[in-house]
Amino acid sequence: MDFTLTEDRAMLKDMVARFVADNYPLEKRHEIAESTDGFSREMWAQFAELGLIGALFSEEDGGFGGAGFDISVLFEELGRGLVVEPFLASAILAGGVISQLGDDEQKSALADIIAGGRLAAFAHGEPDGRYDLSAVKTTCSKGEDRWTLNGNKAVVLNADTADLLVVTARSSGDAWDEDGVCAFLIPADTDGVEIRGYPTIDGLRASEISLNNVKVPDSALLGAEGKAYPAVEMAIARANVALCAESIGLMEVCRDITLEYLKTRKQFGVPIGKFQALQHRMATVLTEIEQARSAVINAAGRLTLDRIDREKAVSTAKTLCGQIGRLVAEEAIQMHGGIAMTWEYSLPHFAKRLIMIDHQFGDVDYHMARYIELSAAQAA
Amino acid sequence: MDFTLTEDRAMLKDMVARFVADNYPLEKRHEIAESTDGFSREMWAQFAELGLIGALFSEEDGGFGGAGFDISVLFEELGRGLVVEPFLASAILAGGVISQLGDDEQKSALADIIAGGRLAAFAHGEPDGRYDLSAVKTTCSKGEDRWTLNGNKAVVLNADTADLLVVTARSSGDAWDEDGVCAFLIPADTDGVEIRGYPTIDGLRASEISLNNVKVPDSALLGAEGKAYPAVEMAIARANVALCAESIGLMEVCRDITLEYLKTRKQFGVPIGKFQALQHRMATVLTEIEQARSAVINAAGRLTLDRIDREKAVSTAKTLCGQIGRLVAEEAIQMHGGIAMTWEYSLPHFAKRLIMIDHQFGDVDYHMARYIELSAAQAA
Amino acid sequence: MDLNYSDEELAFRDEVRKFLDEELPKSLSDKVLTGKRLTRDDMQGWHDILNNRGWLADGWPEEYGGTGWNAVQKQIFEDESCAAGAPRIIPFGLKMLAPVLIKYGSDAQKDYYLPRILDGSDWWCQGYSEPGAGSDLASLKTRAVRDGDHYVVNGQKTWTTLGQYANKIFCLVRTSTEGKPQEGISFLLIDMDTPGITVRPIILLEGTHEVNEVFFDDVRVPVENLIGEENKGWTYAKYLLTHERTNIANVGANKVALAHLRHIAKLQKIREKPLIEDPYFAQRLAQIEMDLDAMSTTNLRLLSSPDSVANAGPMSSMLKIKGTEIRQAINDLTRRALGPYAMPFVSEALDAGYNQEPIGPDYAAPVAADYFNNRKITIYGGSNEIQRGIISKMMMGL
Amino acid sequence: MDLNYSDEELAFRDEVRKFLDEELPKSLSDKVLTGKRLTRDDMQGWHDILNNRGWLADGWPEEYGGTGWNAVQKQIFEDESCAAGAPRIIPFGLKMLAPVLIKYGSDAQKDYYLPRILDGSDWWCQGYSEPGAGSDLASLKTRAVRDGDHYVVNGQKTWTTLGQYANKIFCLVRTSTEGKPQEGISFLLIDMDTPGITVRPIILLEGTHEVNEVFFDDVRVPVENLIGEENKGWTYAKYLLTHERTNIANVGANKVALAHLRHIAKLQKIREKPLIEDPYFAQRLAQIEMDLDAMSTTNLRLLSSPDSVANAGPMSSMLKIKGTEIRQAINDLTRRALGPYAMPFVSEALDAGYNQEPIGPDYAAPVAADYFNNRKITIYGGSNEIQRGIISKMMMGL
Repeated sequence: MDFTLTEDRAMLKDMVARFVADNYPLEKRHEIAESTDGFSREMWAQFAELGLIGALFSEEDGGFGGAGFDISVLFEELGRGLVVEPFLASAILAGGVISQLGDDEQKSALADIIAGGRLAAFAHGEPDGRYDLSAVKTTCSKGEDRWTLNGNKAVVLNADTADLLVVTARSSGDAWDEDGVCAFLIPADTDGVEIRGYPTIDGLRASEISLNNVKVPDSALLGAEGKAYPAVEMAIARANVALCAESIGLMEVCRDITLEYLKTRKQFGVPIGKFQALQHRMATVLTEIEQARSAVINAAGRLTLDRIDREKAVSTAKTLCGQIGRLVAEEAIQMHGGIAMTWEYSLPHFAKRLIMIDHQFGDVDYHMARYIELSAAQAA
Repeated sequence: MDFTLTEDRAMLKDMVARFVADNYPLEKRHEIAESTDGFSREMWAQFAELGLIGALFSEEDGGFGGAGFDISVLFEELGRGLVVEPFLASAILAGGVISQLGDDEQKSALADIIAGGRLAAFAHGEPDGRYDLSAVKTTCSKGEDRWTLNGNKAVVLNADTADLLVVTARSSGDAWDEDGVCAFLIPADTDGVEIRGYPTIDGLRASEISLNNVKVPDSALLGAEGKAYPAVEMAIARANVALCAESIGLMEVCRDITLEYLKTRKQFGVPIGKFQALQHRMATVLTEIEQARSAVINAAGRLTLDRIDREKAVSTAKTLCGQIGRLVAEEAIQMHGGIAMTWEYSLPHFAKRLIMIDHQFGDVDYHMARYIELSAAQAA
Repeated sequence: MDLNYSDEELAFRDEVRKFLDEELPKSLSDKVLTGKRLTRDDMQGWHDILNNRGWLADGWPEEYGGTGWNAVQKQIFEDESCAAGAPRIIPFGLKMLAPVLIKYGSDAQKDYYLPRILDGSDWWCQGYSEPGAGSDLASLKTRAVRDGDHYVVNGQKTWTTLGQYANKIFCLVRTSTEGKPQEGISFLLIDMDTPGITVRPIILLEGTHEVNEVFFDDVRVPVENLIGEENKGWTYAKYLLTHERTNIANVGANKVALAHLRHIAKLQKIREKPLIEDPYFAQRLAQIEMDLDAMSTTNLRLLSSPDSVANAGPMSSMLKIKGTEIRQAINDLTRRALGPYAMPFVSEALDAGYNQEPIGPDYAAPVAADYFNNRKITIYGGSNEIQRGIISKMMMGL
Repeated sequence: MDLNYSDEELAFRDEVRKFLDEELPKSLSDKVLTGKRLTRDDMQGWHDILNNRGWLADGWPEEYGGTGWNAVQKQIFEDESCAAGAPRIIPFGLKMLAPVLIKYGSDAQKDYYLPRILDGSDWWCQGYSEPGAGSDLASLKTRAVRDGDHYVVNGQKTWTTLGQYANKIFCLVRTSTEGKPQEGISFLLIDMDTPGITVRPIILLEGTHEVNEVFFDDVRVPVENLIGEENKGWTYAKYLLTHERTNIANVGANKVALAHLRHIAKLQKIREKPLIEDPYFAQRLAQIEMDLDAMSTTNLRLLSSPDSVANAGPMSSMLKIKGTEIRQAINDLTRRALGPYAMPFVSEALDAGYNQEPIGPDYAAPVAADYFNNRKITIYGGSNEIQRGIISKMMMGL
C-alpha cells in the first residue's frame, strides 16, 4: 500500500493547478459558461496542448495515462477552477466507449479527440431512464447494410457542440435488459438527429436529442451487436470517479473560502470564526471532506478490480461525495449568510456545481440502492 | 380546535404529578424495579385507589376516562417518575382487549383490574414476529368444548406476576394473515403455561411464555373465532399512544436535568452552558421535543378516527418520538459527559427507558414502513 | 383538547373556499402553482382583491381594518389560500411596518399610513440590514443627523426585498453613537422618491432579481417621519422581528409545496414504477410529512396557547427554525425527484408567456432554482443560528 | 498510489494469521466474539502470549522491544487480531504510559518499568480525570507536596478504568498553583499498594464495574517516581493523549463489530425474510459499511502520510471523532436489529460459565448493554467536543 502520488501525477497536478489559477479566474469562467458554446474552444486547444486530454487515455489509445488516479488527479484540479470544458463528455464518456469497443477505423477518432480537434458526446440517458444504465428505449433496427435509429436522449452533456456522437440504442430485449444495448459512433450532423441545447443551472451545457429514422452504416456500430452494456457501465464508472474527484476540488474550495470568511467577517465585534457553534460545524466539515477524499481514492484505485468490487467502490464514492458535498455546500452558504446568496460572490458557484454533481450519473439514493444490490449479488 | 386540557384532566395530571413526586423518588424506583415482582404491589394498590387505573377505562367498563388524552396525560406523568407498575400490561393491553371483545362474564374481570386486585398481561408477540401485529404462529385448535393452545410468546410485559393472561393464537390462515387470530382470557396458572420472567435493561419485567397443549374452555375465547385482530391493533395503538406520552415525560426530565447541569457544571472556569456549541444543540433538543409533543397530541386525538387515519397518526407519533427520544437521550448523556455514564446518577435511567421505548410495539423503522404502507393503501 | 374544527370553524373554512373559488383569478393561481415568476401587478392585484373583501389585514386590530380572526381562523385562511394557489401577501407594509405603527406610531402616522397600506397607495420595503450589519443588526452605521426639521440620512442598506417596486422604505438609522450600539438607533419612514436615494439590484445565485441595495446620499427626511422616540428604534425593530418570525413558519405554503412534491413523485418513474413507491424515496417523503404534520400542530398550539405573548420570542424562534428546515427538506427532495432533469435551467421558461416546449417534464423548470433560492430562508429574518441563541437565552437562561 | 498489499505485506498477513491460528486460545476468542465479560486472567493471558512472540509493543522503538512495524503492518495486525477474536490489549501501560516513559523518562525509569510492562509484572491504570476536571483536565486539584525525598499526595481521581486490577497508577498531580493551570502539573508514578490509597468502584449505567474512583490520603510517593521535570507534566500528558487518540480509531474492532452485525442481520427475520434484505435496514447497514470503508483508508492515509507527525493532534482528533461515531452507529443498529429482544437483560448471562438457555437469540444478551456502555467512547479520551475544538484551533486557526 502506498498513498503518495507518483512523480508524473504530482507534476500533472501541479501543472493543471498552475494553469487554472493563472488562466481561469471566476469572471472568465462565467464569460465562457455564458457563451454560445458553453465552453471556450481556445481553452480547449490549450488544455489539449498541455496534454490534459491525453492524460485520460492509455498509451495504447494515444494518450499517456488513463488510470483511475490520472482521472482523479486531473478532475480534482478542474473542480477547483470550475472548468466547464468538455473533458467528461468528450474524453471520459464518448472517448471511453470508443476506446473499449472501437475497431481500428473507429479508434482513429481518438487521436482527434485527444488533440482537441474533434469533440464527441455520449448520447445515452433517456427521458424516462433516470439514472439507470440499461434504460435504453431508443431502438436500432438493422436493414441491408445500415441501421435505423429512433428515440430520444436526455440531458446529454455538450452535445450541441459535438462533432461526433456515441449513441446507444437497443436491438433486442426490453428496456432495463443489459443485453441488447448497442453503441454507434456517428457524425453529429447525421440526417434525422435533432439537438436542442440549453444551459444547466451550474453553468454547463446539455441537450435533448431526438433521433428520427436516423440511418447509419454498419460501420458505425461499436463492438458486437447488443453487447455494449459492459463498456457503457465502465465508461460511467470512470465518469463517476471523475465527478467525485471534481467534487473534492469543489469541497476544498468551499471550505477555504468559508474559512477565510470566518476569519475576516466580523459580527458582534469579533470574527464569526470565534463562535464555537460554527467552529464545531466547521470541524465536522473538515473531517467529512477527508472521508470523501478517501472514498475517491478507493474508487480510483479499485477501477481495475472485478466488476462488483469496482462498482461497489464507485457507488460508495458517489454516495459519500453526494452526501458530504451537500453538507459542505449547504454549510458553506449558511455560515456565510446573505453574501453567499449573491451571484457576484464566488462561493455560490462552487456550491451550485457541488450540489448538481449529485444529478449526474446517479444520486445518493441511486448509488445507495445500487450498492445494496451489488452487495446482495456478491453474498449470493 | 382547542389545545387546553379539560378541568378533569388538568386535575388528573396534577394529582399524578404530585403523587409521583412525593412517593416515587428514584432510589425507591430502583428498589421496586429490582424486587422479585419488578413492581410494588403496595404502590399499585395506591395507584388504584387514586383512580389512575380507572382513568384508562371508559365509564361503560367501570372506569372514568379511557380516551386518548386520558392515556397521554397519565403516561406522561408516569414517564416523569419512571414508574414501573403494570399500567401498560394490565390496563391498556390486556384490559383494552378484554374491553373490546369480552362478553359480560369476561368483562367482569375489568372491575378487579381497575381496582388493582387482579393483574393481567397480554401474551401476543412471538419469538420470530418482531413487531408485526399479525405474526401469530401459536395455534389453537378446537375440540368438543375446549381449545388446545400450542406455541411461544416473547417479551411479554409483566407476565410473571399476572393473574390473567390474554393470549392470542391462530385458528386459521398463515402467520401474517390478519384473519384467523383468536384471543383467549385464561388464568395464568393454567396447566401447560410456562412463564420465564426476567428483568429488562430499562428496569421493567418481561417473560418468555411457552404454551404446551394448554387446554382452555370455550368460554375463554374473547369475541368471535378468528376475528380478534382489529381489537389487538386498537389495543396496541393505545399502547403506543401511552408509550409516546411516557417518552414525552422522559424527554422533559432529561432536558431539565441537562439544563440544570449545564448551568452548574463548570469547566474552563465557566458553566458549560456558556459554550455556544452546546447552547445550539440544546435549542435543537427543545425545538424537537415540541414536535414530539405535537405528534403525541395528534395521535391521542385521532384514536377515534377511521382505522387508517388513526394508525397513521400513531405511527407518526411512534416514529417521531423514537427519533427525538434518541436525540434527547444521546445528547443529554453527551452533554453531561462521564457522570451520565454512572448508575448512581439520575439521568441515565431516564435515558435508558427513553431509548428502549423504541423496542416496544414497533421501532422507528417499523412505524415508518407502516406509515408508508398505510399511505399507499389510502391513496389507492 | 380537541383537534377537530368546530362547526363555526368549518363554516368559516367554507366561506374562505367560496371566496377563493370566486375571486382568485385562474391565471394568477396557475402562475403560482406552476412556479412562474409574478409581476408587480400580479402581487398588487391579489392585495386589492383581499382588501375589497376586508380580508387583507389578519393581524391588525379590527378598529384599523383587521379581520379579528383568532389563530385557528388565520391558519384556516392561510391553508386554504395556499392550497388554492393564492400569491403570498407582500408583508413589508402589512405585516411588518403596520404592527409597529399600531403599537408605537402617532395618531397622525396611523391615520395617514395604515389606510394607504390597505388600499395599496404605498408599497413598503425594509431598510434594516447593512453590508456590515447582518446577524449583528445593532452594529448598523447608516447615519441620520438632525438638521432643523429634517434628518439628513447617509449610508447604505442591503437585502431590500422587492425594493425595486417600493415607493416607501422604513429604515433603522443611527442617530447617536453613545452608549451601547442598540441605544442610538431610530426608526424612520422614508419616501423612495426623495433625492439622494439610489436603488441597485442584487442578483441572487440562481440569477433572479429579488433584493436590492439602497444607497442614501444626503437624503432629507422630515422629522415627523420618525416613529416613536429618537434613539428608541431598537425596541420597535425587535417588536417587528418577532412578528416577522411568527409569519415565517409558513405551514400553509409548506403543505402546498409538499403536495406538489407528492404530485411530482407520482408522475416520475423509477424503473417503470412511480417514484413514490420507491422505498428510499417514500421514506424521505414520509419523514417530511410526519415532521410537517407535527409542525402544523406545534404552530397552532404555540400560537393559540395562553402564554403565547409572554414567550413570543423563543416560540417564534422555534417555529422559524422548524418551518424553514422543513421547507428546505421539501425543496431538496423535489430537486432529487427530478433526477437528471434538475439540471436544465432556461431562465425565460419561468416568465409567464414562455411558450416553447419545456425541457423534460413541465414541472421541472423552477425546481433546482427554488432549492438554491430557498437557502436564504435559514439566513434571513434572523438566521437560524440567531434563533438558537434566542432560545438558549430566553427559554433556558444559558 | 497503490491500494493493494505488496508481496511483503501479504506475507506478513499470512504470518499473523498463522500465529493467531496457533496461539489464540479458542476459549478466549469465543468469549470475545460472543460478547462475554473477560476476567483479569483472560486479558493477562493474551498479553503474555503476545509478549512471548515479541508482538506486544507495536508502537515502541525496536530497542525497547517494539515490533518495528510500519502503519500498514500495524493495521494488518489489528485487523487480523480483531477478526480472529483476540481481546484488545490493555493499553494503559503499553500504549499510554510507555510512550511517555520512552520520550521523557530517565534511563533508570525506562530500564525498570518498560520490561515490567512487557512481562506483565505491572498492571497500570490512569490517574488523569477528577470529579471537577473532565474535559478541562488542566483544572485538576489533586495535590502533591514535596516532603524530603517524597511527595505527599492528597486528592481524588476518577474514571480509572480497570483500576481494580492495577498495581500501579500514573497520575497528574498539582505541584504548584502559580501561573496558568497547565503550568503547575506534574506526572507521578504511584504504587497502588502505598498506604492511603482507596479504590472505590463506579458502577456504569448498564450495571458493570469497569471504572473506579481512586482516593489519595497522605500518600507518600518517592521523588524518583516523578517523570521529567516538576511542573512540566502537562507536556507529557498531552503527548500521551495524542497517542491515546491515535489508537482510538479502532478500525479493526469496528470491522469485526460490523461483521457481527451483518451476521445477526442475516439470522434475524422480518416477515420471514432475512432482516438484511429489508430496504430500510439495508440502507442503514450500507451507510455504515461505506463510512467504515472510507474511514479505514482515512486512517491509513493519515497515519502513513509524511506530515503525520506535524499534524498528529488534529489528525488524531478526526480519527477519534469518526471512529467513535461509526462505532456508535454500529451499536445502535445492532440494538435495532434485535427488535423486542434488545430488552431482556440478564446480567449473569454475560459471564463465562452461564449455562441457562438464552432469552431470545444467543447473540442478544450483550447488545443493548453494549449500546449504552459505548456512549462513553465519545466522552472519554477527550470528548468529541474537545476534539472539534482542537481541529478548529490547530487546522483552521479559528
